[in-house]
Amino acid sequence: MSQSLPAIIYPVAIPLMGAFLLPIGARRMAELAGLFGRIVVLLSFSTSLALAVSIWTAGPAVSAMGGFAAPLGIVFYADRLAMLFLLALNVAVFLFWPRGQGAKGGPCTLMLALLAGGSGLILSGDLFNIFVFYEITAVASYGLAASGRTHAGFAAALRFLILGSVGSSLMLIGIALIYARTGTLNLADLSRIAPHALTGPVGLAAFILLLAGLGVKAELVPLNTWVPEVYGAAPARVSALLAGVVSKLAMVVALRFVVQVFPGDGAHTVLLVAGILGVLAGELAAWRAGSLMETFSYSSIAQLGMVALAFSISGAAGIAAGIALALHHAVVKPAFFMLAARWRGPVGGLAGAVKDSPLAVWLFVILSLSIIGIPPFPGFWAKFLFLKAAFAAPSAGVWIAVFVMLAGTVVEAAYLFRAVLVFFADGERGGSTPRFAFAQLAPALGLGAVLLAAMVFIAPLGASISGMADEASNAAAMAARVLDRGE
Amino acid sequence: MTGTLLYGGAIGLVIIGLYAIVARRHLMRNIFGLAVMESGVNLLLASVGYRPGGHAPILVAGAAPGPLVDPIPQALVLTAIVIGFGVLALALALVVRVRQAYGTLDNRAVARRLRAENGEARS
Amino acid sequence: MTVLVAISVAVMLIAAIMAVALRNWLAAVAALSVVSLALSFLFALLRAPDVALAEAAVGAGLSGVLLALTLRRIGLWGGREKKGEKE
Amino acid sequence: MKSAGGYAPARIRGHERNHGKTVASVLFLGGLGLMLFELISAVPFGSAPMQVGQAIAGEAFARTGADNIVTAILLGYRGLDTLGEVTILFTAAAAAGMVLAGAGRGEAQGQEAGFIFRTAAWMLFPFLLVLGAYIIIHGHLTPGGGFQGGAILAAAFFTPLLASPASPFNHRVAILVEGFAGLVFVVIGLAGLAKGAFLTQLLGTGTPGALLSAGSLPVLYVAIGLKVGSELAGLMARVFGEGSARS
Repeated sequence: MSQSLPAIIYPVAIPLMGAFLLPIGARRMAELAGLFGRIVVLLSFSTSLALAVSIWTAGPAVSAMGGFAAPLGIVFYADRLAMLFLLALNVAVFLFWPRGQGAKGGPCTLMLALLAGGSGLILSGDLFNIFVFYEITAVASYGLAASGRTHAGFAAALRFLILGSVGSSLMLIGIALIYARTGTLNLADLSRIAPHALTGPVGLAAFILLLAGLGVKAELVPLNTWVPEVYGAAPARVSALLAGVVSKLAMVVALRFVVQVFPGDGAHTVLLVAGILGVLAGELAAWRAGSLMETFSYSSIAQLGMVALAFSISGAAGIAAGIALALHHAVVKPAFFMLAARWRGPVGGLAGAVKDSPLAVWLFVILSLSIIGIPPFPGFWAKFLFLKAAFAAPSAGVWIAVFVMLAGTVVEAAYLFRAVLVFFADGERGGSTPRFAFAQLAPALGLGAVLLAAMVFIAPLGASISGMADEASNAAAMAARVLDRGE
Repeated sequence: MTGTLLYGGAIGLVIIGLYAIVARRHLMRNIFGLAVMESGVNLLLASVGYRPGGHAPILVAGAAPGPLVDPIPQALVLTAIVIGFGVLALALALVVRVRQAYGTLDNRAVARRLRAENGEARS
Repeated sequence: MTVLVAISVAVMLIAAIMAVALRNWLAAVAALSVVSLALSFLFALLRAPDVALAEAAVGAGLSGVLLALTLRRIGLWGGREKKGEKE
Repeated sequence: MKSAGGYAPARIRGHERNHGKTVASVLFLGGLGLMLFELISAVPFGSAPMQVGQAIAGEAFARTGADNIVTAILLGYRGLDTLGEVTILFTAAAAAGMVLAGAGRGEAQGQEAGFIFRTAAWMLFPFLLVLGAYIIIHGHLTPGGGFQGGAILAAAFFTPLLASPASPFNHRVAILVEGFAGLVFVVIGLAGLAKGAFLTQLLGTGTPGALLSAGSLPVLYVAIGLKVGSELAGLMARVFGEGSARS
């Protein structure tokens, strides 16, 4: 039932080779570096697409690196969930490829390293290997945060690096705890050993420590103080990429840990608490924020909190809701960031923007309606899946999660409509707000088109997501695919 | 006894490092704290794999001289040491730039300036 | 072995506290290198010669040099940290 | 400790202002430390289960031909971790290069070291070079390997720079070496695909204990040694302020 697919390494190996090659050529032909990088990303994307097709038709795939079978060596494990986020990462890296005067060798190399690291993060089935790929992703994003080469960018990157390294060290302590208890690092192996070896306070502490590492990228409270600083100071494309996709990769890894290593109630409660704090703190801060950039930085914290809330509902339904929310956010939030990058400054200064840039304003309206959850936009379906999962598995914690999610939605609606009202304010003749060049609006328009397409294909999309969630929630089947290969 | 000492030493380093990050304001000092904390984590990881009476995991002409200590944590620590150095180098490069830009390395002062600059970019 | 471990751990912890507490930057970097050296010795005691070599070369050697170079470059070489630096 | 003099007034002021915060953080961290200690002590020292470790120790030599089991793990069983680790160094070096590009030279640069240090640095160079190479190529037999040897190679190239800052550090060569060494690693890994999976060992395991044994592992270690050496040397030269304008 599981196929062995050594080619799963390509989504990591191709960008890695590109990253190693790029600096050699970039010295002579700086203007070609961007083009070369894009070709590498396209190559990586098409390989990933071919692999995804094979996995969709033939089921999850496993590859043992170096031919050392599962618990001894490192394995890559690719199911539909992994492939979905792998493709999303590839698309996002292509869409938000660095542009402008600063975009010579450095940022392009970092972008390719980020792609390789993120791909490995999502595909790896080994605890320490996940840590290593997480560090690649982290180091690349510290560099990208500084890639605007502004004073604020350097300072924000340094503070981000310090927080992130503390998180990574805590994560390593968690790995040491788990290894001391179980003697293995393989996730599939752990899913068999952990239920009786990693119980009680040690298991809970190990999960909290791992989450402390992942939480920095996943913008979980209280590890997200870097969010407004970095998103404010980094180039808009980098903010869009980090908030849109990289944060979701960390969430998906956290989900893998919950399903395979910490299936008990404790881990779900931790996620619930982190989610509640994230939604409340994020939405309130977003409501008080002065500029669109700040608003979206904080609301991204809130949306990742909602994903954590969904993952805290045990069972496949909760996972499906979390995937839908994460995916929806991965489409909408980067588009918001691209708009906010042009509309800097206090929201009040944008009065009458509809006369200057009608297309951008209407895009903003559609994105807002979707993220609030107005039918028939995809955001409604994501929140609907959340409620459905909650009603299927009712408990006190779940009702709190539902209440927090709805309260968050109300606040969200309040600040988004406030901004929309300003755009449509009467009495302004226009001409006072920034206009968009087509190249600036194109990535956001593309994402808007994806959103509308998703609205049309909502039924097959929903079925596909719930199939994905079933597959990703069955730890026993995953362990069997990795370990019982009868070789 | 040996175990208590090693675990205590490792956790002690982690806590001293965290103190330097949380309670001290100078960014350079925070980076020292990071280095100390990483050392503690590495010691913890290496201690986990120790066996009393075990030999170093190196064979002599293809045969083990006796029971070995666990080689996996050693490989992990090696990896972690090199990762720590890479992060340290990047942090120091950023420190050079932040110092040039703001003339100070006081974390709170830097955070204040950063907020102000993000605000200016807005208006 | 216990005695050796006890001595190394004590040296390591005292050096770590000095690295965090000493105002003189150069002394603090030196203390940090002492932490790495003691750690490297502990790794050797733990039967991890590979790790001990790496920690000595990377942790005590290169990191110390890199930190010292940075201090020199930003003009803190030989200087002291001022309490509550404010500008 | 050493700073009892001069700064007394400032210290007292700072002390008052931060007193509450310091006490709170010490209490919190102390509690955290006790908790972590209790958690880790739940597994008595020296008795952690060693199932995977034991299994690897049992078969590593037969499968890889490396006397040093840590090397067998680093390059064989967990070779992907090692590739990732090299990538982190590479990424950090690229990011540091980008950050420091055009940062200008440091404040206290340029002065030549004394004659004795200069001579010693140059005399040390071949010695360190040989030592680094020796440690790298014996990585599968004795303690040490690509990382430790690479660090020594970096020191070999960096010490002369420290002695006479005016001498140029060739970043172009460093970038070439690090790029191609990384490519070699990935290409050897991809060649393994033909034998089953990424990073599958090529060549035979050879005579136990001989220098030319353990299949492709020594080749990987040489690539790692060159890559780590050039990256570390490049990083240090950048922070040192040499050649930063040319990056």
